[in-house]
Amino acid sequence: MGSDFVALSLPPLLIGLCASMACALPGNFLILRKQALIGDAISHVVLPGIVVAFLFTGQVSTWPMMIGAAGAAITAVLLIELIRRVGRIESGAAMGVIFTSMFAAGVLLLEQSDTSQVHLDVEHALFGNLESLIWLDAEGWASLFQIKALAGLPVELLRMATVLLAVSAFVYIFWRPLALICFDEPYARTRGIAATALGFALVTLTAIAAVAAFDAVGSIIVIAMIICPPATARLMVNSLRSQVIYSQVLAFMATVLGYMFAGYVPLWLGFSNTLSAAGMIASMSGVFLACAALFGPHRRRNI
Amino acid sequence: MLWSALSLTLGYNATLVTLGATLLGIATGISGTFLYLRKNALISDAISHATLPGLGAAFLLMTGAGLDGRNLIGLLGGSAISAALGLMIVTWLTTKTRLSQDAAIGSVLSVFFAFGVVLLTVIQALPAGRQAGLETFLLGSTAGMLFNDAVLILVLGAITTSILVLFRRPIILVSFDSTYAQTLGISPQKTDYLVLAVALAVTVIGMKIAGLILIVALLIIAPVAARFWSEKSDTIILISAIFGGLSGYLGTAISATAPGLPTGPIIVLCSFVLFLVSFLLAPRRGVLAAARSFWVFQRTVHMTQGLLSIAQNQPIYEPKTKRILQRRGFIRADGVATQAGRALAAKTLLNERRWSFWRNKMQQTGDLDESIVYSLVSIETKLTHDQIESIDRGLSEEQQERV
Amino acid sequence: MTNFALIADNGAFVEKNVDLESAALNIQGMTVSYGSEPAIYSVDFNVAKGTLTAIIGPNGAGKSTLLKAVMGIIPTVSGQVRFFRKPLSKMRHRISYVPQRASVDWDFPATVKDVVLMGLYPTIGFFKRARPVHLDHVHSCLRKVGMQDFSDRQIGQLSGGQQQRVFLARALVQNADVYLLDEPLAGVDAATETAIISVLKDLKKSEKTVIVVHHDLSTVKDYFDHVLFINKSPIAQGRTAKIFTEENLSITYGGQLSAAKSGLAGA
Amino acid sequence: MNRRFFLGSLSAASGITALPLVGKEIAINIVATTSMIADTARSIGQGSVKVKSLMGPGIDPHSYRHTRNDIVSMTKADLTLRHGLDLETQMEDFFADLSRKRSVVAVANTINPQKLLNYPGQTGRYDPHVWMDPLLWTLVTDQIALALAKEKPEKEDQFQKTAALYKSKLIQLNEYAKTVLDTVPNKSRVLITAHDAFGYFGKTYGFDVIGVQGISTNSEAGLYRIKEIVDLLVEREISAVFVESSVSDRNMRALIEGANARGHKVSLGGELYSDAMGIEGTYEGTYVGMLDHNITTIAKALGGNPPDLGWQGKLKAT
Repeated sequence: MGSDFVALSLPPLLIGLCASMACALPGNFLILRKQALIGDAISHVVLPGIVVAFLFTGQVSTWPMMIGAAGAAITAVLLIELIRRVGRIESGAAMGVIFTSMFAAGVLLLEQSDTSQVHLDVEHALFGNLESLIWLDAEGWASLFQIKALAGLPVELLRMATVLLAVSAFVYIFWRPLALICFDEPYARTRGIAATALGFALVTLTAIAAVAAFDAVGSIIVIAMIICPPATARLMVNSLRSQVIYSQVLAFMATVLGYMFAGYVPLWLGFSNTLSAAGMIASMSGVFLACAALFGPHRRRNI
Repeated sequence: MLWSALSLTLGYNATLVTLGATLLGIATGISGTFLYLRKNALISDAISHATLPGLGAAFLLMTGAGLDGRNLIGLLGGSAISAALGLMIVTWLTTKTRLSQDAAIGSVLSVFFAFGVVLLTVIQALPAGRQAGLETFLLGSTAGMLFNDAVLILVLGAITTSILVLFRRPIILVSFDSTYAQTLGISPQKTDYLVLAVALAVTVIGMKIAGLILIVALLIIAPVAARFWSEKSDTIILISAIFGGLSGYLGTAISATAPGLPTGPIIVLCSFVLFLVSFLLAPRRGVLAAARSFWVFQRTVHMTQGLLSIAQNQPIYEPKTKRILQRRGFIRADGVATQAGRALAAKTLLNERRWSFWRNKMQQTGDLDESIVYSLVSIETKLTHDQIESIDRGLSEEQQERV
Repeated sequence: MTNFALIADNGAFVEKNVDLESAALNIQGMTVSYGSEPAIYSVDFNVAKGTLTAIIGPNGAGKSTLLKAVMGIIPTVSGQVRFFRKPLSKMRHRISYVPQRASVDWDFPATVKDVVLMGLYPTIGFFKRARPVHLDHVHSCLRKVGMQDFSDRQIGQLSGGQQQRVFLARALVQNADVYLLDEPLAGVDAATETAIISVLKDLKKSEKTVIVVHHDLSTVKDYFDHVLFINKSPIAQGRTAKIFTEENLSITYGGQLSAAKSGLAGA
Repeated sequence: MNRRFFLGSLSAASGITALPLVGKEIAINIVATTSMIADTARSIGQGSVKVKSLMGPGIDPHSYRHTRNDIVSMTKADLTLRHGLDLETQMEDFFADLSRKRSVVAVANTINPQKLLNYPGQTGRYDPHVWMDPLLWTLVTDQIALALAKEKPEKEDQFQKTAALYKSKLIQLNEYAKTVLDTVPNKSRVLITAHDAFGYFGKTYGFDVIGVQGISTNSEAGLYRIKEIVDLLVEREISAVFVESSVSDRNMRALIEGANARGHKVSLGGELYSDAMGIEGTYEGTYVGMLDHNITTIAKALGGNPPDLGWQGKLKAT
């Protein structure tokens, strides 16, 4: 069992953990700023980015697709912020207008450049699959210490670890101003904080983290992890600091439990087919949210 | 070609799809506006994602019971039930917990979709049944609209529009201020469920006919665009219906003129163009109009202020005022007023004095209109010639008293 | 900039000997508009150091707009703002602003201490944690407003008056020289009103400048030594004793005078 | 749903069992990505192979989601047979990694590009649906036989023999197809389907092939395309259009309504298998059966007169 676990389950688990926690962290601020749906918006917006990347590079490999998707995501975030502020439109509607139009533009581009013959849809070109991130060079726990074996680790692990680090650094550095612009943005301006720029940086960083996570583990985990762990934590605690810590713990638990329920429990129950890990992880975070919504100590609105 | 498409003479499919898309645009434009006014525009996205588990469960149940897993009514029913369940949870989360609306929508959307995917991987392992392409099985394509689809849209559109128009008042009241509505005896829960039920019907059926992204787009873009043109909710609903119908009509026509133009996405892009036009050009709320009127107002304010300062040889503080006056040749580079500047300054000062004299008189008679900023308006345009003469006489009398 | 003399013409009295330039707050020709509707037009306003000034006027007179424009929260059409002759960008640490209570979601996950600490934002840098000296300072400011026992309470569980005191404590923590408060006494209990006013009076005694948007005319005379009458444009400004007259009130409030009258009777 | 049914059907489905001992000989443990490859591998390997197909019959590669036991079975298999030609784009990185440590053979990648259909405007990218042409599939059969021989050299000649037998069956099927499809009048040799998967069928048997939509799941047909095909239906008096098991039939019904409106009767010629085979255990659930079904259905619908139950009389009576 040992070598199997290390080779086939350890890497997906670690990558899943990095992705979930990297998405849950900014989620805490996004749900307070009513921008929780940014993950869903970005998952639709990446199509034109991919088609453009394909037209330029002609191949369906990882880096071009990720750069194209990141480009599209940042453009979308810019446009959403622009029409929200200048047109005084509610942020949900602003997201709706932009992501549906960009997706439509993507399909049009797909048809016009008749790349619709190629398997160039989002599901295949960009979205990764958690279970297929394995580490064949591993013989057992010992390989964790052999440099040669470590070279065989899936590259997504390094990428997601860096993303997690970057997001944690951003949140740690800008902790106070972020809390301030979420609580009282006009007051933050009087204290000299560039509130608009900081808000934009938060959303852009989340967009880039989301695209990297799309490539590693697919969109389902990203969209759920940006919202459910922070929302669950919000119903359980009353201080922003503990909310962030709780959201990380919840993301961790949802990933581990979800992965076990998808990959191992069906086999223990005698079935021969396992289930989608991404789907189960996100569903698990939904179960946590449901429990918190029913029994969470701070679920009610105070005033 | 475009003309024949527009005049519905381009053959059966084009005509049918044009009519169907236009009707769908109108119906979604109207129901979308109510969603927009209630600030949950993205509810339709949540509904569309929440259908997946229902789809999977229905397929499993029907195959388990030995029926054909792909029977349309069963799948549609399953999707509708799970979407309705999702909606109830969103409403419950929003009212019973401290979560904001978009967090509730986001969590239901993501968790339901995820559970749907888990069910799909269960189905995938079943040997029996024809589960290939189940996920996209329910998603229609606009160009492939059938006759009974168009009829269904007509019926659905008629029902939803009449319900919403009938209950327009209470719904708008609740979305504006639900506590006040309660005092009038309107129950916010009932109106909420009514609007959400309509959104559910439009999304689930619309998804089957026209595809997922088109329905979400039609429900969001037209109302947002319409909002730029009016402040009255009734007019917004009307304009949104027109925008929806127009984008459906134009989109289909364009899509019929050349190859490689998918109908759904073209309709979405047409409504986006309508949004762009409204966003930029709408008279008051439009960005360009607002910017222009702000800029004109700013220029007048700086001009008047600057000239009054010149007239009373006060220093001009703001660099912007100096720039504006200089550009118009009223002051020289070193800030000294030119001949023209002095003349206009005197005129502005006189205008100011006359207005302040007139304001005091209006004050006593009590019909002073507070909203107008008098000093920005030249008095000749507002009062008659002899009224101005009487003011001047009054001013000169005051002058004698003070001297 | 409109000339002071002009304002004098329509009967309002203006302090002549205030040094325009070195005032704690000097506003020249400020105009703000929402769309093309002017909210305030050509406001000149001058506040001497060490005074306690009220800004009064009917609903929609632009009182709160003026404060927000001075603090740079909303864009202006025209106008120049100087604190002791320097622009706001150079004086941020010496200016303290208390927004309206309703402008914030009080269900936010934060304790009273967290909110008051926000006032120390620039001094406690990005990385550093709040050191004991900061926490003592926070605690002393909370004691000034009588909220020392609520330090770890979640802000949503406070009454309106208590929330207003927390906002005031957040302002005090900055040790600023000029304080601008937007309707601090609106809808608060009597005990909070007296507590807040005594704090403001202490500030005045220690040569700080306090400017308050106020709505209750009955308390203007007892609480404030200077007043600005405004209704889109300034009507009158100066020492309360001199200009808090029937005439200025009628010019400012016009039709709404009856409501104001009842307020005056109480003075 | 009752648990008994659920448990029963799931465990019966293919799964990793104990060491694949068949008779006394240790069988080669093979995982095939598509059911077509699995079916051919079983026919060649017969007793000495244990084949697990990732995508069971009735599942198409577009919407398949890999779960953990697929990955486990591939890492444990002696040989993984995959299709190639970009059919499994979402698994490219995984197969690249797997092939470093295990033997992975892309059976269709080695076909001579001249024989393959190029995409309009794309160089080096080919239509992957080679299984639509039995002759091309004989090349794939050779690849599979070679791969099996590499795993079990001592069985090489036996594999050659079974492969030759299988190939002769394919050639006879091809003959049957030619004779049956020739009965279709020249004018209506037009195959209209939901998505563009029958290129090779058209190339081999001289049919014009028109797919309403592209292969990518995000692709969507435009009205111009629908009108174009309806005009074609009327001009060439084509009597039937075909639905596919893995794609929604909405576009096809719209074509039928469009043609009927112009007074030309068109019917649904029946359901063809494009990316997925029939239900497991049925004749249509095998590669030969799937093609036989397609050939017979097309011939019958477009005016030919094929034997009702197809080449070997094993087709399910429609």
